[in-house]
Amino acid sequence: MANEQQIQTELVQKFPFLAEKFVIKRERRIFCETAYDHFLEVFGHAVEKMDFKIFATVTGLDEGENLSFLYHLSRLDGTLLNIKTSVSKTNPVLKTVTGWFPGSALYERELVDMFGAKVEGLPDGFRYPLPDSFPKDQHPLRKDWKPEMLPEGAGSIMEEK
Amino acid sequence: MSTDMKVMVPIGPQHPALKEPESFKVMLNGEKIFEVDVRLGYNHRGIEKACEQRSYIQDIYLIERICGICSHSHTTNFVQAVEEIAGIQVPKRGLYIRTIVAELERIHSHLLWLGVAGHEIGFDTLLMYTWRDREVVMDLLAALSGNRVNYGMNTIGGTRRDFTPEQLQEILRTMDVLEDRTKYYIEIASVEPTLIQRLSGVGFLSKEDAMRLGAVGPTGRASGVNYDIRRDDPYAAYSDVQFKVMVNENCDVYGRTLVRVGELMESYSIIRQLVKQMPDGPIAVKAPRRIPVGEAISRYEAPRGEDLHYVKGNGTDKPERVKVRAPTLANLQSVAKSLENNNLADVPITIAAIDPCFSCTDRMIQVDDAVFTWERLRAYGIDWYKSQRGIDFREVKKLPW
Amino acid sequence: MVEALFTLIVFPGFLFLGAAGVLAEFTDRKLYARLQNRQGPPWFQPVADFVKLASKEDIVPAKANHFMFKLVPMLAVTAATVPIMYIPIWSSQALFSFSGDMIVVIYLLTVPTLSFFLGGWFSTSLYSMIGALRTLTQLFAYEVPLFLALLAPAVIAGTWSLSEMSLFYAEHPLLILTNLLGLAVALISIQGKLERTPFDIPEAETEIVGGTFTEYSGRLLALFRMSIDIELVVCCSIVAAVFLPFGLNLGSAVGFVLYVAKVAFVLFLLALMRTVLARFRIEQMVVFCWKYLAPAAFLQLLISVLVRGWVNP
Amino acid sequence: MGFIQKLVKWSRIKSPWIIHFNTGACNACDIEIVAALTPRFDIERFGIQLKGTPRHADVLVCSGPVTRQIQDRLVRIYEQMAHPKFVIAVGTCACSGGVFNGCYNVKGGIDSVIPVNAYVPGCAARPEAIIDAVAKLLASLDQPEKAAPELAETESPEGAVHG
Repeated sequence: MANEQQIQTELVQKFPFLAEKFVIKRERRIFCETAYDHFLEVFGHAVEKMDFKIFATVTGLDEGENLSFLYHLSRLDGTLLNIKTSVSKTNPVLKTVTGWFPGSALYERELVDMFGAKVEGLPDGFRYPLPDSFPKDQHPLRKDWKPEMLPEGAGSIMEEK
Repeated sequence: MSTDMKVMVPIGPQHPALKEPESFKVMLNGEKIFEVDVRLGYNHRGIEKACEQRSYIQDIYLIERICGICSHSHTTNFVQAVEEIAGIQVPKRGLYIRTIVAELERIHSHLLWLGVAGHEIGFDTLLMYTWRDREVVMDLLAALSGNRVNYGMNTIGGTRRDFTPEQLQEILRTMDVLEDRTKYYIEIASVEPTLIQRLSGVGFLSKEDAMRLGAVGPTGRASGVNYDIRRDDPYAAYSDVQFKVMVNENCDVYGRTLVRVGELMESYSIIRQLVKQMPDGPIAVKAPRRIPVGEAISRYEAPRGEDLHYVKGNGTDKPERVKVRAPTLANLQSVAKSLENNNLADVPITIAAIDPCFSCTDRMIQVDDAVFTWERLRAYGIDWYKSQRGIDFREVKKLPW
Repeated sequence: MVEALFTLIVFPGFLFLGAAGVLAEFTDRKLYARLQNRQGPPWFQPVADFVKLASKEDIVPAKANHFMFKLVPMLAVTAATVPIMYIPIWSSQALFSFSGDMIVVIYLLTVPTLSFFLGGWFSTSLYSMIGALRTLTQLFAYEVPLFLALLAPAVIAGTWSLSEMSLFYAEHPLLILTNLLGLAVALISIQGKLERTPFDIPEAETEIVGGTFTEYSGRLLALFRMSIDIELVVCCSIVAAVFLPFGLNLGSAVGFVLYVAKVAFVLFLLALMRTVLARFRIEQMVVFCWKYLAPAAFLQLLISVLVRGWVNP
Repeated sequence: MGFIQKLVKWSRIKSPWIIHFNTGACNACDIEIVAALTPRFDIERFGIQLKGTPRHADVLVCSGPVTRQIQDRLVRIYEQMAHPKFVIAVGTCACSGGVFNGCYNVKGGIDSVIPVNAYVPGCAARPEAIIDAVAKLLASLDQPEKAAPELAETESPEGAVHG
């Protein structure tokens, strides 16, 4: 548990507001939460300074009135740092992390399709994972969405020319 | 092939070894590929939403069907996350059985890949040989778990079947048979000059690119990324066994082949150690139907790379959220990079080198458009190497060793 | 009249060739499977395939030219059966022979290939169009070497008629050995004419789905497959008659048995070629034919001219 | 005419040509179908050949639940096949949508789109089961009264004219 403690002291010392929500669940599993405006600083610090070089993925969660996102960062020695941040459902705007990890474009596009998040700075590309003819305003992984809300023929055309 | 054409190779929702329902569009820009982007979603079935409407036990059944080849990976991952939330301590013997089946699945997946790679470069004899040997491990899995593919070994709190002493001996005997078959393939992979020439230098991916693009598993380890969940974030019974993590610095398809064949040998030794140290005792613990509030992330070294499951419980018997990130989704970003400034002849083997399992990830790669079917692309690659480099495996009917 | 009808319809004609074609296809597929340590189809498989296809509904695409779409398979089958009349089977004397009948036989064997092209062209589907064009490009590649290879033995024999040629070789058996290079070239070109694996680019199933036969189904497809089988038998008999003309004057019974043995031998060589080699690409096939096959045929012609000068000046 | 009828029926039993189509499966069944082609099972001994084009094929072998995107393509392929044509649903997903029933993007089993003659159960149907299904389907041709559900004479594709 030593190196997890060391990560905690360094992060909390740099970002005091992380202190109250900082949890070390078990070895190699660290959870912390931050408001969205500080999120990019924490994320950038962890990636550049604290050697969290591997970006596993980002998980979207529908928590009632706001959407929260869990960014999973890992180090080569296996420690997994999960930074949670949330954005209001009314205007769910996020900034992309493709600057550090070009590979995260797909994960963020999944957030756009599944939760209706708007990610600024995301390079344009195809819809993932829903087909083009899937109605753009419906987001399947939102709690209020029901499969019956999908009109009969929707989603049958994969690539609208 | 007119010169100024662009290459578009959508692979469609099926394993490269199988016939694709879609045709492909390839326009050659001379020989070199300059830019790749990824189009996803052909095989999307909406599993994550379905998980939220089913109980944990039913979810195990559903998650096992995400992909036919790495089914045990997904269930073990999911069950580990749920056990972590509920704070269940799985008995040692249950962990050992889980790990043995995991390694057996890695063996049959890597043998399948070796055959597919041989098929992609026209070496069909290798396909026939490896798939014939794969039947040995499939029979063993059928004997142990009752089914060749979706084994259904896992439940929350342990495993559902035990291994009898005779079955353990049977496992050891099969490992010996498979080991000397794999030595035979290692000899081919490292000695055969044409194979080396056909695979090395192809699909180059530097270490930094591998890290930045999130390459995992053999694809990452072949580019020098020394990262293996079994050793770095040990789960199940991996902390009780010693094994080498196969890493090499070739950064190309040949490196990935060596890593996978090396991993086959490691799997045999892991299984032998596990069978030798197999403890007695119960294989499972009674698990509550309702999982308390909480969240957990569990990671697993699937045959294709790091597979990550995030589960969030809300106190009822249905999960609040289940997120599955399959290894091929991570590797596909790196394929886009490793295809660049490669020539068209190497596209099939480079894409097959990450061992894409499309049902996990329903992927497609688009490289800018014309029409070229996958088989014609494969045939083109084989003939190109025959004419340009004088390597042709199709003449090989019996392996000379 | 009845005797002519009998020869045309029954003995060396339609029925015999049909049966021989079926048997040839079976041995070919069985050999192919056994070489891949598979068990392969039962003996009656080609018959079952033919009858099943004949009893299926055959769809004619709306946009296709209906008359030509249905006529072309008939054209292929007739063109494939007629040459057998001129080939000496069990004795050095074929049924009909006139000086120059070898040219007619080779021309008649080109007609099925042309009918494949027409079939593909008239079924207006993208895949069959590509297949049809490939059939033609392939035709230009293997036709010249095949013709030259068949020409060489004729030069030595000094005659254009197959029957006289086999008569000549019956008297000078040693001269057969001079045509071995021609035999090799002819075998490879015939593999191209029959569109079998190294050269089955027009019908490359995985690449362009069905090639020329994509749109064909039912009776028309059955006719096409029958024409391919018959063409297989006829080509093997030509190679046997031209390049292996020994034992032709030992009476008709022994001659027939020898004929069957020779055809089986040629068939084995073709099946072996089909198993070992993989499919070329179309431009690679044309390059191969003009870079290696045609020069070999010219060399063989040169040898024949020298031998002729030496044998009977 | 009895002999011709018997001969035709015999030929249909002895030479079923198949075409394989994956309608969104987890490709465990597809790998088992490919395994059926390899030397250990070898379906060519029953005269079964894998064909590329629907025109040539008699039996359409489908695996996987029908997803929304693939639904119209499956119908198009089925219509292009010449009569008499049969459909085999391989694997539980193809038979009834299986474990993916209820997923929003999945329509259900193959029979929700086209008529199916033989169902091969099993999650990853074993190669032996697939071969057995083809054999049973053909045997069912023999007893007319117990024959596969007589296909409603679906009018053939609009443009086509019967030969």
